[in-house]
Amino acid sequence: MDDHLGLSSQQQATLPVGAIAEERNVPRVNDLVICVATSNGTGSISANLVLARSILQMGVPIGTKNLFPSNIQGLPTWFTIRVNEQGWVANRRDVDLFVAMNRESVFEDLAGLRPGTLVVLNAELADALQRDDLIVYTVPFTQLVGDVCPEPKLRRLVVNMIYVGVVAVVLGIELEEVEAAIEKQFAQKPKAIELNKSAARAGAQWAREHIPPQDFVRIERRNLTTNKIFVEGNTASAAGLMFGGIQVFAWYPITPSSSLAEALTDLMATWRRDPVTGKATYAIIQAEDELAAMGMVVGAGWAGARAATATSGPGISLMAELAGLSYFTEIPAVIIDVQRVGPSTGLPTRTSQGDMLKAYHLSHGDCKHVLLIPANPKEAFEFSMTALDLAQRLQTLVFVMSDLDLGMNYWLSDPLEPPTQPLDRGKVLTAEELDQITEFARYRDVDGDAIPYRTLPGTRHPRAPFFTQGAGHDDRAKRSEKPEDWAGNLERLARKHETARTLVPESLVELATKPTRVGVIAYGTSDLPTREALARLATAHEWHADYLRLRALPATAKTVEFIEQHDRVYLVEQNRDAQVAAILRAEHPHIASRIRSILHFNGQPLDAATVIEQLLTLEESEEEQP
Amino acid sequence: MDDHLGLSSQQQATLPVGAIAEERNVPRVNDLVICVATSNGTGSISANLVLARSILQMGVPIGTKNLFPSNIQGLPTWFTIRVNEQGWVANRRDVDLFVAMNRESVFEDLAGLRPGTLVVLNAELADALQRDDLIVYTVPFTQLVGDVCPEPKLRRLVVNMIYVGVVAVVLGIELEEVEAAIEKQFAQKPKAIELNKSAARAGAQWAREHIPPQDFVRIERRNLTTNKIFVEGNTASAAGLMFGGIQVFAWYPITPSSSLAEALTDLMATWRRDPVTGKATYAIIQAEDELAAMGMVVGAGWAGARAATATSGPGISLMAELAGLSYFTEIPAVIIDVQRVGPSTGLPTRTSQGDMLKAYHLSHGDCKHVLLIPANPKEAFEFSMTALDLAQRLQTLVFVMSDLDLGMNYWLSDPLEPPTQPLDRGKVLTAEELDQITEFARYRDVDGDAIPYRTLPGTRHPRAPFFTQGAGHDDRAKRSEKPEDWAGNLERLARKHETARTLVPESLVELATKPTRVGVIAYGTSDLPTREALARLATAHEWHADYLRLRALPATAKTVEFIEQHDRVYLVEQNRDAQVAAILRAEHPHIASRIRSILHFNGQPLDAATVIEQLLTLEESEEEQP
Amino acid sequence: MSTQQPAPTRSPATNRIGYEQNVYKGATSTLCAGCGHDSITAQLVRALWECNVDPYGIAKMSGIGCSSKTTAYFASLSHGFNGVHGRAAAIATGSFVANRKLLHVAVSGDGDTASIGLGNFLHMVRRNVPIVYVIENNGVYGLTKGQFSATADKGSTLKDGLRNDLEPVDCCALAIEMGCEYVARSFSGDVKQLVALLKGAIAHRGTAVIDVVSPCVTFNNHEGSTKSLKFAREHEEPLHEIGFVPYYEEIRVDYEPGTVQEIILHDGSRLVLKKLGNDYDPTSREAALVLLEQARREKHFITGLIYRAPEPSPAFDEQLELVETPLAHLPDEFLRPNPEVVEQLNQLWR
Amino acid sequence: MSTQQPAPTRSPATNRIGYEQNVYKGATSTLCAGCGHDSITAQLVRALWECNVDPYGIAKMSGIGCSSKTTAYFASLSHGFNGVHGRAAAIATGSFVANRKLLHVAVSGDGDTASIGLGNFLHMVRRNVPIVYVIENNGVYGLTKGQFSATADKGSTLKDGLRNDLEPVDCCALAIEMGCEYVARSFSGDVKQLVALLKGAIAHRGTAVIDVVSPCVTFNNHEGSTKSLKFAREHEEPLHEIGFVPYYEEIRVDYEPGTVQEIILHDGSRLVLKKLGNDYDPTSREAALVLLEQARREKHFITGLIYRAPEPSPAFDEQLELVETPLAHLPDEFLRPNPEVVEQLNQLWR
Ligand SMILES: Cc1ncc(C[n+]2csc(CCOP(=O)(O)OP(=O)(O)O)c2C)c(N)n1
Ligand SMILES: Cc1ncc(C[n+]2csc(CCOP(=O)(O)OP(=O)(O)O)c2C)c(N)n1
Ligand code: SF4
Ligand code: SF4
Ligand SMILES: [Mg+2]
Ligand SMILES: [Mg+2]
Repeated sequence: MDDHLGLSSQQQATLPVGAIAEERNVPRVNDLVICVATSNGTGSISANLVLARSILQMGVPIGTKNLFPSNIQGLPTWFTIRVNEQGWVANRRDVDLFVAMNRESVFEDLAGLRPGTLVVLNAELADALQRDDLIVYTVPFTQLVGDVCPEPKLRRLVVNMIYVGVVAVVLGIELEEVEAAIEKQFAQKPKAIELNKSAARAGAQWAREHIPPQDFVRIERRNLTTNKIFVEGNTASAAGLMFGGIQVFAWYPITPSSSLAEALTDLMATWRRDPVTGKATYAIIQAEDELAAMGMVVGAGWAGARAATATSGPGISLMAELAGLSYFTEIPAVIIDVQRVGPSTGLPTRTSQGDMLKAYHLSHGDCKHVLLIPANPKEAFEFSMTALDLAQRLQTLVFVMSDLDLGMNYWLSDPLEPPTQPLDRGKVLTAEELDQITEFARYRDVDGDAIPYRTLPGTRHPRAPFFTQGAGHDDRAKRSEKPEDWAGNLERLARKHETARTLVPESLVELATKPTRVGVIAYGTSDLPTREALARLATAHEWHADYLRLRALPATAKTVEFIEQHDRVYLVEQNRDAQVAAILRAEHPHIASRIRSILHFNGQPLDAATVIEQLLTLEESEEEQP
Repeated sequence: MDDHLGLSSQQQATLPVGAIAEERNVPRVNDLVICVATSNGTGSISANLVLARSILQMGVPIGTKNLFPSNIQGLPTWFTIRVNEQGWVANRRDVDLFVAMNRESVFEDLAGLRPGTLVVLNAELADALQRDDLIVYTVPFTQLVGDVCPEPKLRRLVVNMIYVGVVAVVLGIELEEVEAAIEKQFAQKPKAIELNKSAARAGAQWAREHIPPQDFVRIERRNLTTNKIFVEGNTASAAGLMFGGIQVFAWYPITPSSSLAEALTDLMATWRRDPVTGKATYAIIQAEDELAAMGMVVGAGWAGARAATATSGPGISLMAELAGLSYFTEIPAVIIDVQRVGPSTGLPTRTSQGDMLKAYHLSHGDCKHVLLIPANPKEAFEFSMTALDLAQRLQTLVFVMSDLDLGMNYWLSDPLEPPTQPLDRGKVLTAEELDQITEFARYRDVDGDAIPYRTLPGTRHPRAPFFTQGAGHDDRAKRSEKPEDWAGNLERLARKHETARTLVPESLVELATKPTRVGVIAYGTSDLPTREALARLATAHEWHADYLRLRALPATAKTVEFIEQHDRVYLVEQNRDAQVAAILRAEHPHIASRIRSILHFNGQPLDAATVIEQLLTLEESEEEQP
Repeated sequence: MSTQQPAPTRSPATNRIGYEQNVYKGATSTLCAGCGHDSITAQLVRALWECNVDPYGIAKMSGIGCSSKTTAYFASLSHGFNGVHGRAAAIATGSFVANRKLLHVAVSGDGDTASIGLGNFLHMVRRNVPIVYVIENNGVYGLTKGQFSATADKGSTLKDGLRNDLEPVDCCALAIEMGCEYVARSFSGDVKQLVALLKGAIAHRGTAVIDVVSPCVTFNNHEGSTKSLKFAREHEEPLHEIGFVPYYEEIRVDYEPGTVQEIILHDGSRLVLKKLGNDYDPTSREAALVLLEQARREKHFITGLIYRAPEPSPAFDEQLELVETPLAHLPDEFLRPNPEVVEQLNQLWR
Repeated sequence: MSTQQPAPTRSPATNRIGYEQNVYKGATSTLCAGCGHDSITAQLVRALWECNVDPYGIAKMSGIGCSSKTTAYFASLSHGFNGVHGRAAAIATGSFVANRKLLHVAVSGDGDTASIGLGNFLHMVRRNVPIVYVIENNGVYGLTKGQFSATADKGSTLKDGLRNDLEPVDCCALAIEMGCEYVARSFSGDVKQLVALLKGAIAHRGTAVIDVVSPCVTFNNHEGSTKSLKFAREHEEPLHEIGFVPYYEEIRVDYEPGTVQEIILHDGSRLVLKKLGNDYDPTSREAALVLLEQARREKHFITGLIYRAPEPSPAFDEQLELVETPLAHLPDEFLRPNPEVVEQLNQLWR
């Protein structure tokens, strides 16, 4: 187990994981994992993306995980590409082809590999090879790069494209696709294209000359990625905000959410400036801290703008007080929480679903917020858009609970679809509408859905103004310390949360092929590995379960029914404290004891093997004590 | 129902509440509620305390509730004294004797009274009397105060002591006790004593001359308060911190916790200065905000001091990030949360138990903290002391969950007892001890209790230093992003929380006089009204339940067993979201469905009637669908 | 103070946009009788009225404190936002960018601004967000019953004997250091000066900070407090006599040359400063910093316009290059790119 | 820079308390090769060594950032605390009052100090907490990959074209306004000056703020950045040549009268400032503020000792009247009143 790579789970695998072809002379096709170890800050990302894209262009699904340190330059980093023609491209612990380019990690890297792994080894690291059960191709990178790249300064960057060429030959990736991918990758820097192409070619050439064909794993052309997009979740979220009509975005830099803000900045500059005047129809503000960022969002929401921020764990902690203000004064606001590993600073460059419970109840006192939980870039796009609408509709804080895995990795995804509905502006009364009614009570439940009406500052009508305060108020927004005003308002807010339950994205259910009394629930980025696990359990273990993907909190009636209808339900979470289970158990005690937890919290993206192991262990103990 | 007094619950009472004597010619003895309505900032508190103390001195138990607005001067305020010789002195909704001194509220005040209520009415407010079913004594206060107080400026203050005299005569309070109480109250201002005494005497005199004896309610001398103390919970907490050896206290003003800090400042100046040099053995720092206050606490804890802060809802929200730092870096820290009504600014001068869930999980990521929950001043004292010890023992953040009702009201309490154990310094290794061992690993579980050893900065030993960081680390405190280090550490922290479960104050159980399958749980200031409700249910409704008072979280084994042993358990909470039920259900799903909630969240202290009403309603529906 | 300012037009019953002064009032104050904050509210009412501000077009922002409550006590036709402690600056910034056409008036306490909100306050200043930011400075935490604030006098004591060992924070000096281009200090009891300064602030485009000593009669009005009514009254040293001339009025009084300095504001209105002995030039940052430093050292309570930038820099909305229409009023077609853009993005990401 | 300072004693292998310089080093840096922060670390190592600081007796405090990581890279015999972003000042304050005998050294970034931590930083300064507070100022958020910090140059641009429209925050000026009594500015590459200023800060009792321009070679080293290595090197304008003379050493070189100013520090050590052309007096607050204002206006990168109070005020532990023994070391009998006190309290509350 190559633990130091971060490729293992907290529990050791006890089951065979990769379906390793037993017959070695029939290569396994389109089912493998490539891992490239380099040093942070050496620009290997471009090469790795070229490698990834060239496979994609051959029509074969891939998933990528970039495992980088919280450091700017010099520490080890690993880029993993999982190729799987069934579409199971979530994290997988073991590697089929390893590219070793980094001295700092190479000893541990090599020691951790499974026997029989193919290794592309930088000749300069040859001294690190201390075992003979690997299939090693020692490549003289330094010499090769010297040949293609006369400029010594550029060699550190260009050398990476050489291993792309080598890997292409070893695995059967077509060189034309590599070249096309290079063109795409360097579209903004045309000068770099030729140099990189020749580097790739040099690697390929060397490989063809020195590496005998292997019969373990191969990539072959398919037709499975047509129309798909390959994009980071954060970029998709940013696009969602843009199409959601965002007007004010305030943020403070923090990994892994900064790239969302940066993508938004780029997108908006292109698409959201007034074509006539060139002026901005939005404000993006880098605030001085998260308190200010959230303050700006709340202020903007109050004044009538669609406003959002993006942050990660430490940020939501700092936003807690203002989150409660948004909840209680009923001001629309959106927080995109790109979750990283906490508590505290935690692992800023590792993924987690550890903020679920925190976000749901963020702030002191009785607060419950609405959480949307995207599982892929398409949903990151949609839910970021929906969040802005829902915040207006419900007049409250809505979270989008993304995570580092989704946000900062490139995912193969269905293409985005343009919104079909106009922007939801919620219950806002204009001066004209105020004329029609005899009374405007800011916090009154007029429609029975517990959502009150509001007016925007600047509305020229004597009935429009009201006073917004985080302190107790009556339904006309007047300060009140009366017990019945307080309790009544808080009860209405609870009812509003019930309205939210009916408006959030519905859960998705996939029934097992055979009737079963067992259910499995996952959310967010646990979806793909969990479905892979279920598929594998069905095939290899004849074990079947119905599957529900939770896409929001509060949980919809459908979700609760799903649990009611199964004897036991395994809820997969990437946190230690079974945070969503805690929420479900608290709100639906009658099904509390049906929920069992599958937990994964070591910072790695979840993998199917972890789900399978824990599930089988739990099922075994279930059988023992019926 | 006098809702506007804030004396009602969110639900209207459906049961007879006060045991109103049916026979009007036998006065009810030592079982009544006095309520005084004045205007904020008029100094009526002294008079009210004199009234309260004079009853106490007659040996009769009382409880007081000061209902004041979030305002400095001029808004209505109500002071309630409940007299009950059984010791049931929690909040009760209805009033037997009402003193009306405040024009602003008098119309609503009078309108809300139960027929037959005795009313001491300021003659200047006589126009407000619009009903004839009250027993009204109209007192010419202005004239009376003119007679006793030549100085016009002082009259506004002194007038209050006149109603004390009137009430004393009406209820049978001995005037000597009133005078003794005045002496105690003005011990620091001897000049005021005589003036106030003559005011009280003037009131009494007038009452004797003008008010016929009434046969509704009476106070008679008993012997039930010997040795008891009469003190605010915040003062007792402060004393607890002092005896807990606090060294650094950092705070930021916020109602209702400021008076804790202020009491501590006074106590420490007297008792914790070095008798030889007069220098301080402690630092009390009024910080610039709650972030800084908590930062100082964590810094001080790191450097080896016993450190604490006191705050309320908005403060814990702001402290969230640093709370997670304390948890994860395992630095002792104590937060006393004097809970007020939230979310947001809420009702700063009203009570609540609305931060329970928030405090338990405070911060992003997977965090669980230890919560101690005092129910009376004696426990406020003890738990504040214990919290400092436990924080050292467990090397973590410990909360004391007080509330406004406990913190800012005067409570009759058993006297404080001096600590019997020396200060617990926890697992700190000195230079000498480091000499004895071969390795020091800051975050290693050496003893199997998941609590590691630490060294203090400045320890002169080469093995002593370690690097504290909120980021992932291995058990030697070295930065690590390895999955197994992260997961291993987090698992140990979870085990440490299990150790905490065995160290926190144990729950207290009172079995019903008859066997029953029903249990009731309360915590904190819900204790007294819940016990009163149970006593009343037993007597009046032949309904019996076992009672458990939860004194800490995580819940001890005894608590879990209690729930296991009952078919259903009513958990009484002063919040909307059943926050402690949520915690218990999440951690102990097998008993989740046995817990039913009795919730009260209108800012008023809980009263027995609310518990009884909700309990009976729930029990009824229980019988309907067995 | 005698006046040499443009002959005051007799207060008409209505202002130029047809409203009576009453229209600019708000709910009845619940502050202590005599609280300085109430005087400031009164001056704000007058300034808004006299400046012909659209009574529907004000965004009243505040934090938490006695001072912050006052946003309920003026301009009842406008929306007010009494947010959370210390974040008025941030919330107002967000509100301003959402609707730049609203006149943003923030009222805040010294605790709010100089303690918990200091960082956010200074960063709002740095961004030059067009906000009239009034600090009601009483040297004390009023609403929480009298603890020292960060502007408390060094050496002052609380009832229980606690002494403050720290120098007061000077919000004017800090604002200038952060690039504020309109900085004034005044006193709640100096009605005329305060109104003029408020009007100047309303006409200024960019952050305007007015630090107003506002006695807390309940907790900080004792002998020796430099924030007491008595002290402020007796020790105020105005830098100049100050008058405000709206853009639509001519100055009707002649001055001796050299005795008067005119500050031209964004909309063409002017502040007319009549010199009083000293020769202070409020358009020099250096002079302003030196003035404040000297006042601190010599414990002088100087009031007046401390600094106004000779050439104002772009305000925050200009920096952001916002469209003319307030963002909050933009229709869908400005807020959502065409559906084809979705396809373009898909293409880009293939 | 040439030197006129007291003839340097040949660096001995060990300092006066017997330690080699190596003892003051820490873990290997993981910062980018060439990062300014690493040079500052090296100078800190030297200053601590040359000042004979007890290598066990340092409390190393920081926030979060590349800069804040450096507390791991020096003084490995002492405890370090890499806390949370922006709160180094508050955490250090708490640690200091717990153990006033430890030398508190805080290292912080410009993001840490001038953005998220600004309020807490300024209040630490106001309290005069004895801390050597080093700001490693690169005008950028290093660790989060290059966003503007609040000290970024006005007009500078990011890779994606985003422009910074805001004036940089001047932490030195703000510190002076908050009453800081030791304020210096330096450059990571000016080894000699930086070491002297650090040694002065170590000998100063009270908050010492040193704002050190520290180029981020990865994100803010481009042409035109005033925080680039090249710019700083070419444009540094030292106010004076500066030397540090420990209390136990005599000055061994004579100066022409009037060419040198001596600053006597808390422990009797001295900073010897040799004038360079201009006649700057770093003991005048007014002069310091004017200097910084001029430097800002004229875009000069001046370095040196900007301000040292002629008569230092009581440090925070003196204000708190703390006992001599560090609080953290007090035995039980000092921390817990006698059991009889419990009875006295009961009596009081009966
Ligand atoms: C986060 C938070 N902390 C503390 C408080 C309590 N609090 C309310 S007002 C106030 C200070 C008020 O002082 P100041 O801003 O000077 O206003 P003043 O009342 O003096 O006008 C404080 C500390 C709060 N509301 N929120
Ligand atoms: C509360 C919080 N917000 C944001 C971050 C992310 N973050 C880490 S370091 C940093 C800024 C670093 O900049 P600076 O302080 O200038 O240090 P440098 O890296 O430039 O030395 C930020 C924003 C965080 N760790 N915590
Ligand atoms: S307490 Fe002070 S600041 Fe508050 S209202 Fe009263 S006088 Fe004004
Ligand atoms: S990113 Fe910049 S500040 Fe951070 S280590 Fe690299 S050069 Fe230094
Ligand atoms: Mg104040
Ligand atoms: Mg920086």
